[in-house]
Amino acid sequence: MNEWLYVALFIVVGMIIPIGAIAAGFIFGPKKPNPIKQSTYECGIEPVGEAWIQFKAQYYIFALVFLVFDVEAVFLFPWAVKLGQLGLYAVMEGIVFVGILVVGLVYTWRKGMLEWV
Amino acid sequence: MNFWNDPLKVAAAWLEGIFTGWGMDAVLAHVLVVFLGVFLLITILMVLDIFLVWIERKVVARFQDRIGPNRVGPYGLIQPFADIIKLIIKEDTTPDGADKVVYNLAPILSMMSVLILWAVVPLAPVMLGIDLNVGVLFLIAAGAIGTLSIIMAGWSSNNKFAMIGGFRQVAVMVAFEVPMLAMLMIPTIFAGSMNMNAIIEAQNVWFFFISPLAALIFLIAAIAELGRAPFDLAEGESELVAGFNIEYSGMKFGMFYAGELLHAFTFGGFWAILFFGGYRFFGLEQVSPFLAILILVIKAMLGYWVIMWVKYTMMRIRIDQMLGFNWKFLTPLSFALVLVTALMNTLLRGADSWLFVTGMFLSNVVVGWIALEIARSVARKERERVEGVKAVEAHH
Amino acid sequence: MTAEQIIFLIVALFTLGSALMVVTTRNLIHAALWLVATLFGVAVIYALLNAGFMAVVQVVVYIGAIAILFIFAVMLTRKDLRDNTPQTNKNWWAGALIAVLTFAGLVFTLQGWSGFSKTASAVPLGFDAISQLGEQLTSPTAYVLPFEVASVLLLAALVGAVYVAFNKK
Amino acid sequence: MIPLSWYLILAAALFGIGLFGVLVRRNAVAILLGVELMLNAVNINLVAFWRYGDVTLMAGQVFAIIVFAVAAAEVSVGLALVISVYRRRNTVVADELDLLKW
Repeated sequence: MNEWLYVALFIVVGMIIPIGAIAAGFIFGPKKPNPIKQSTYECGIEPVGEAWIQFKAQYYIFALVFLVFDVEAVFLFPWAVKLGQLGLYAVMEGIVFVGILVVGLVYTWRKGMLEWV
Repeated sequence: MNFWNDPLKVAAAWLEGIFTGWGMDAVLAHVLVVFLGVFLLITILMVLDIFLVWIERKVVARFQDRIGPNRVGPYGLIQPFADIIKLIIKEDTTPDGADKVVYNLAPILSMMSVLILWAVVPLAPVMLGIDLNVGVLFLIAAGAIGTLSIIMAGWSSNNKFAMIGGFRQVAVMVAFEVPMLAMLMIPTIFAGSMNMNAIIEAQNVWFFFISPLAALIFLIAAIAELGRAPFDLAEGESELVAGFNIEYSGMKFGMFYAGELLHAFTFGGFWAILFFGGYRFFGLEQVSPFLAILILVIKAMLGYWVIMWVKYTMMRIRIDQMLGFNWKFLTPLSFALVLVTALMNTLLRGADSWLFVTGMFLSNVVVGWIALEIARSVARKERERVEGVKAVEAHH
Repeated sequence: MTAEQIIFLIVALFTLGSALMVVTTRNLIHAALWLVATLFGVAVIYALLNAGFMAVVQVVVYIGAIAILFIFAVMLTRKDLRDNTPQTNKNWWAGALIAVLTFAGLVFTLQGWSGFSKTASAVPLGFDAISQLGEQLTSPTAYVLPFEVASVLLLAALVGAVYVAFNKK
Repeated sequence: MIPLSWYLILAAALFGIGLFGVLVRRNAVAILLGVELMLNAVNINLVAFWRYGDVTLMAGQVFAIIVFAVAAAEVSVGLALVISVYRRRNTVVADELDLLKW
């Protein structure tokens, strides 16, 4: 059919083998759970509250900037593939494209959003 | 076409002959043979992975002036197998309140995201793996699954350290994926294709000599992606204990651990493929595919060795410095480099080979030098500002 | 039924099943993970359509970035993550009715179209979609304007999001 | 071979499910998840029309990529709005955001 079938096979086999290894551990390992053993590890101190604590906004900013550059790369990869056969105008288009996005990065930077406070 | 020159096709034809001889459908036989081939490749990788444990421990021992494992078997070679037996017969605990399905899925996805990277690795001129025309982006796509597995592990463990560790790790990984994406564009520009094999074919001169800065930035981004020192914030014992995999034990932890080692070796391999000519070495690869595979493995080992060298000689960087370094220095620099490379590639088109290489090399050096000068002057101003403040404080 | 059709049906069922989980799961992180499964299914659909570039881009952008953004956003607004109030509003049956009617209307409208059940011709040999894409995205007679406008859109999104969410006032 | 209709029906179904999510979920983040499903349904259509029309005309794929950019913009601004609202009103339930009704 097409080459993606082989990728699918890789994904399937790539999951079978770790599953097999973990299953081996499950079969041969002892299973003697007790409440202390099952409690979450906090360096010996009894866990207080739950782990689903609230996070700071900086994580969102980093993911956001990453998302923007990720989508940008999607546009730039076809450009990069074809660049060898295109004229100078294509390079200029790329410079404009990246330049506009760098403005966004600079704005985020100037707003102090790239700091890990 | 004999076995020595094209082992894959010969073996595949032989096996398919056997299967169709049993009255199997031709298409089914083909799929089955490919399945067996993939299974074989991944099994070899897992065995290699076991030896990587030994290699890593031996190398770190040498860096730290120790001997390393030397008791179990000759040179301690059996040690990793003992480790595996230990991991298998360990109790597999699941913490209270963990999200069972997600918790168990995470190590599987983590290992899978590393193993599927080998789908696009061209092992030899006649053993291309899967000849995807999006090979370079496939690298990032597999990395996306790895990132997801870390978030899943961190979230599902119901542990504060795992949660914070996982989220920090993901923040660093996605941050360094930006320069990595940009640096993957540079071999793409030179080769005019995203296909891994086309990139190797285009390297009559290794891309390292054409764009050394790109190779360097790719290595830095790869190390951050791997979460190894100096970017190994999960290992920060005093802050995060072990990061996202703190609650994992037994073979599930083994999957994360083995995945990390194989990932490092794999990125050594991709570094070799993208910048050091992959399986090519002065035409030796044409002699036999076995020789080509040997060349690739040696280059990948050298790349892996560089990654280990960095790991065992650098200190861990604080997370704010890591992210600041990426967003304020590496990202602008890598995009500037992409644009300069695109411009020079167009200007130098049709020029002699030596002119092209020299021009590219010099442009890289200039870009790197300018970036370092800017960083240095900014750092000097910052230092003066901080020290000035201190001087004023002392005065009061 | 050919093997391709069987694969399509399995993938389509997987995609739609995960999509249903996205809109019905109570736990929002689970909903985001089911979204990842759905998007992966869509990526497989692209691969079936011989659009390899779209498939890998789907994984890179959606699973690598958008899903992560969703999970981060859920963690930032986590008070509602595990509350026990119903996750759907009172008029859920009206919503379901509208959704079903939309689906039925779309299928009914499409059924009258002459090209509804046409089959694809083979992709020409040596056709490279990515290189075509690169050429047309930069060609002044084709899509260079959308190409540059996308950049402006992304800039606006970045600036807007940073301004809206984290204006220190 | 798979007829075009299969892809179109899949896309319509995905669109319907997404619409259902947008209409009935109370949590604003979940509503955005529904919007993502709808955008993906559109993308399946675009790529399917590219494949079943003249493959040398890249319009379908180009617009699918533009939809990626639009989806990214929508998600980033949408989630930023949700986070902003959460910080001011301490809720992300869409029903409770009724300030404009007054």
